[in-house]
Amino acid sequence: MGYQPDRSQYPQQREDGSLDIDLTSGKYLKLWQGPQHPGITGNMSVELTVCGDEVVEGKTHVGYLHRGFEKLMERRSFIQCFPIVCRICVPEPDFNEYCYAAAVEELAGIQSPERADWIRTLILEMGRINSYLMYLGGQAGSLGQGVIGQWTTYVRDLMLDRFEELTGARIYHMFILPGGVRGDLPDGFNKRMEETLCEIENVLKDVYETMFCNAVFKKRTVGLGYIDPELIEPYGVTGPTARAAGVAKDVRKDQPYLVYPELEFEPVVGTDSDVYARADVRRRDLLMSVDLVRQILSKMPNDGKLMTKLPNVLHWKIPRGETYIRGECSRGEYGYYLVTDGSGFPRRVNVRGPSYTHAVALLERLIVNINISDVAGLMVSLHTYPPEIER
Amino acid sequence: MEFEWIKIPYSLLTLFIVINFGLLLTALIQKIGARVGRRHGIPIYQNYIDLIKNYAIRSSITHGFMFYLGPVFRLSGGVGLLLFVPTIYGSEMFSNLSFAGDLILALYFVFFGALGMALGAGESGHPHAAIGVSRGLSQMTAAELPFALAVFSVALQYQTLSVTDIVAAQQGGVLNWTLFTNPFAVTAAMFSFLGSMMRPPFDVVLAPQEIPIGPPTEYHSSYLALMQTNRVIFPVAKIVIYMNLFFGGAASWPVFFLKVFLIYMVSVFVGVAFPRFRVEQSIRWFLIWAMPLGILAIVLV
Amino acid sequence: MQTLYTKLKQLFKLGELTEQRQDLAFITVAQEQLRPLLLHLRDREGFTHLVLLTAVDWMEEGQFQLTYLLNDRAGARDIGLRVMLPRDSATMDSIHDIWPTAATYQRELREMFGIGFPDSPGVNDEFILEGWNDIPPYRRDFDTLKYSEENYSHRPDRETTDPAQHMKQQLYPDEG
Amino acid sequence: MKEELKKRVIKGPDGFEFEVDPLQDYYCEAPPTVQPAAYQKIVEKIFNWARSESIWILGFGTGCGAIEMRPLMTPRFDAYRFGVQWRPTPRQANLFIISGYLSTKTLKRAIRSYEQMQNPKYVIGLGSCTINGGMYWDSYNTIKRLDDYLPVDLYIAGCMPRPEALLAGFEEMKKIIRAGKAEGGNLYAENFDWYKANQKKVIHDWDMPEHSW
Repeated sequence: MGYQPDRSQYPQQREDGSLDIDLTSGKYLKLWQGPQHPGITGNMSVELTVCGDEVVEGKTHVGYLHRGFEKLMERRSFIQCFPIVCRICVPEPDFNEYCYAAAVEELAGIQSPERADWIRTLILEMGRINSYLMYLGGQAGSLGQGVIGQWTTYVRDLMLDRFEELTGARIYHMFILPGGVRGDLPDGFNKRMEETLCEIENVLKDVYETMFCNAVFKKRTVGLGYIDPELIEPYGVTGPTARAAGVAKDVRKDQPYLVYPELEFEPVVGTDSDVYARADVRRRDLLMSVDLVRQILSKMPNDGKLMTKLPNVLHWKIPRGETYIRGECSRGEYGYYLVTDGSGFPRRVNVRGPSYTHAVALLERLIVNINISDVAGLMVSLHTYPPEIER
Repeated sequence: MEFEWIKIPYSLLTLFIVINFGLLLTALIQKIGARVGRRHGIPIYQNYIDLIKNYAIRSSITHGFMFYLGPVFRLSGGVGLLLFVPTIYGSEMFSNLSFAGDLILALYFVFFGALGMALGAGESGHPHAAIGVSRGLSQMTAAELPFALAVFSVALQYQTLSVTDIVAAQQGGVLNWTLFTNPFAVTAAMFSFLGSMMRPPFDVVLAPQEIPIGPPTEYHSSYLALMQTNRVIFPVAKIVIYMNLFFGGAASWPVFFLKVFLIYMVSVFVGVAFPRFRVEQSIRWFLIWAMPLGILAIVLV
Repeated sequence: MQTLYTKLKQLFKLGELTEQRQDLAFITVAQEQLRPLLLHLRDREGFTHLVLLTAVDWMEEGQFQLTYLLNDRAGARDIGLRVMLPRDSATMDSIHDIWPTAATYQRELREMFGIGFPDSPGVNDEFILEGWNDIPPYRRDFDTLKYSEENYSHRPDRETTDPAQHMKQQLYPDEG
Repeated sequence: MKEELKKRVIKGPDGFEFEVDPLQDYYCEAPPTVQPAAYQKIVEKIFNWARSESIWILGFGTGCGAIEMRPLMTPRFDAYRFGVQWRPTPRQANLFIISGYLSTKTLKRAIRSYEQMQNPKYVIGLGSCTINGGMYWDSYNTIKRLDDYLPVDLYIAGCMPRPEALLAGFEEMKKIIRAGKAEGGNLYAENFDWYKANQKKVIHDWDMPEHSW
């Protein structure tokens, strides 16, 4: 087994492969981080077995947020599914809407209008900025640097304002529906967007100086949570976590969707594959998203249709078929696997969240041998959102 | 020396002033921290309300005898520290119970509260509390070393163990302060000061994201209120020692308020912008940076 | 995709090919062919990334469909392998030694569909549900509405409307 | 029941053998009791005022509503101004915000967290899904009415409620506390058996102490 972590300093393995840990000996301690724990991303928990200050074994427990979306969608018609898909992932809900809409369009043979594609791309990039801002605050906060979270949440609020004027909602936008998008850009949107982007860049400069140039931050994060580039493929690692390891995995470039072929960008790649490199990749990716939003707003066609005419959605039946739609969200590859059977309801929807592999298999692999103090920092650096693990 | 009974009400008066000052000061410090994060922060009187609220909680549960004593020890550590050093130099009213060897006693009291807390928190049985205690004690030991060295250096310099005498020796102009006569000792002591103020980068003991929130995890209602009271007294009392030893003491209340505030701000300046060290990193930091300075200070004296 | 299919066809016994998109195709594979095929695809054809592993319940046909979706990043193409299992007593070989992350997927499938994966590490541990006492919830014959009505108390004055009826009343109240 | 939760005999380091029952809380055997208010009305009034002006929230994001908690504590909304703060441990918290749907798995943890809070304690149900199930009304894994399981003082409707709604909710909560009507902790103690019966109806594997506080 080449995928096992280095356990040479640790207890012997028993015959059946489990670790020989005798809790009653007093040498080991079981420690639960979460679900009620401020260092946990969202509502999940990690069961740590510690020896002194070192983690011997970690086990991820999820399911605290399970609502059974995939089951609920099987008894909702295609249009009824649309408002609930965004609830699967809270901090970046738009990818659910896009992937679902694109999957339905592909199976039903609908083409969304060009301008709608531009607006979709715009929304996705805006959502990415939000998600990264949230991450930067969380990463600094997990190491005790609370002020970064204050600054980034402040600009994130500005970005939410732009979302609000575009879609009418702060968190759940319900804007990208099968066939197109729900509305057009409001008047003066470009100008206000530009102001917001400038403010974000300003704050990011401050963040760079106080966070990335900070000696203590470097000391805590450099070398922590190293992911061997060879582990990327076996563990299904995607997104910035993979890019920080030097693998230029970016769905936007590899298998471009929407209008990404018309935009100019290069995937951000890091080298060191530790927590610091991941944070830095995300910061640079955020700056790239700011640039992409500018490109989108300047290259977008000025008018055009926003919606394709749909059949009567109350009696909308889609022929039998299956497809998989993916997109590059801020955490990695986000995808929807949709199976239809000719009826008015989806046969099966499966959501592939990047956290699914990151937070369970990869985290359990990385968490061995690190200090208790670093668990929160490591977990945040994988940028996991539990709702997309359990749906 | 004859004991004067009038000193007791006088000391209580000092205590009263310091508690109120501490409550307002900590709120002000929080507000300054919030300002850095572009917020308004808590109202300046918020600490009073929190205190009343915590005393007003109706139920409280215990985890055993030491669990009660933990906060009591902690508070007596803070109060004791304050009472045995002169708060205002040259004032009969506010010299408290200081005596010839009070410097040694003060050093002891700095540690006393933490030890009591460790016993109490250990009794609470919460693993986070136990981890916090072990982190806290190890970090504190490392942080106290340079401080102790600096104190010895100062004691050698002035050839006395009485805080009052040390302050007296620093009178007569800013340049007489230990800060300028023995800068190495002061630097070493200020490093240790950063370590003991429970602010980043040395707040791994509380560390809400790692072991929420360390030793006080299980403390609630009145116990917590006791600890809150201590949390406002102890930093001020500690700063009083620093002020007396290194910054020329204070001859009146306004000077006292100003100096305490400014010394507190040192830890705030560092604290707002830094993440926290891991415990073994912070110990290494103290041993590498602060310890040699302390030894150098002793050698030079 | 067609070329890959013909190439694979010479080596393995394959079922039908469905070309969904230019870069996405689904191939039906027999249960015992899956493992060599996966290894071949991973090591020879560059499909190194296991995107997802999930199941579809074709209750009417008495079958589970397992879908192994693989991605070849350099070639920018995806391939989905469909394995049909009999619905009662469904078990499948574990592939956690090819992709360690597959163990998580198999744990979920075990819990949500009741498909057995002997040898997969920790496959019988609870993953998402806790204290579940009904048939696995993602199976088609599990009725979530009925379960929720039986187990949870609903607020009495909550109204539920059928969307088709409701829209009809809203938009065309005159038509009967 | 899990292996580690069963009664077992343990041999201590000194060779002494003793039996351990992990499901027993050795310090709190009695169920929660009704805690009377202060005898003097005026004292209780002052206390209520202090409680209303110093609300400490338990930092437990149980559902998607937790995403709006961060903006709540940061520059735009800054709930610290109103005496609202976060506490990471249930022992020190007064207010439990159930931020959205509760799956049965989380309900179990929420109950334990709630019982560990000290009287007086308050609960705010956030979002439509705590009121009647909301979007997840037909889900097999989420509860539909929060007030069957925990005494709720206030609901904030919406999916999801904006931070402004939360701030308004805090103001409303303060009014309730000041009026002395926020006695959720006592209500829970009075109807303890009813609440327990409801909780056990949905939590099928009850592998925790009967009450933990």
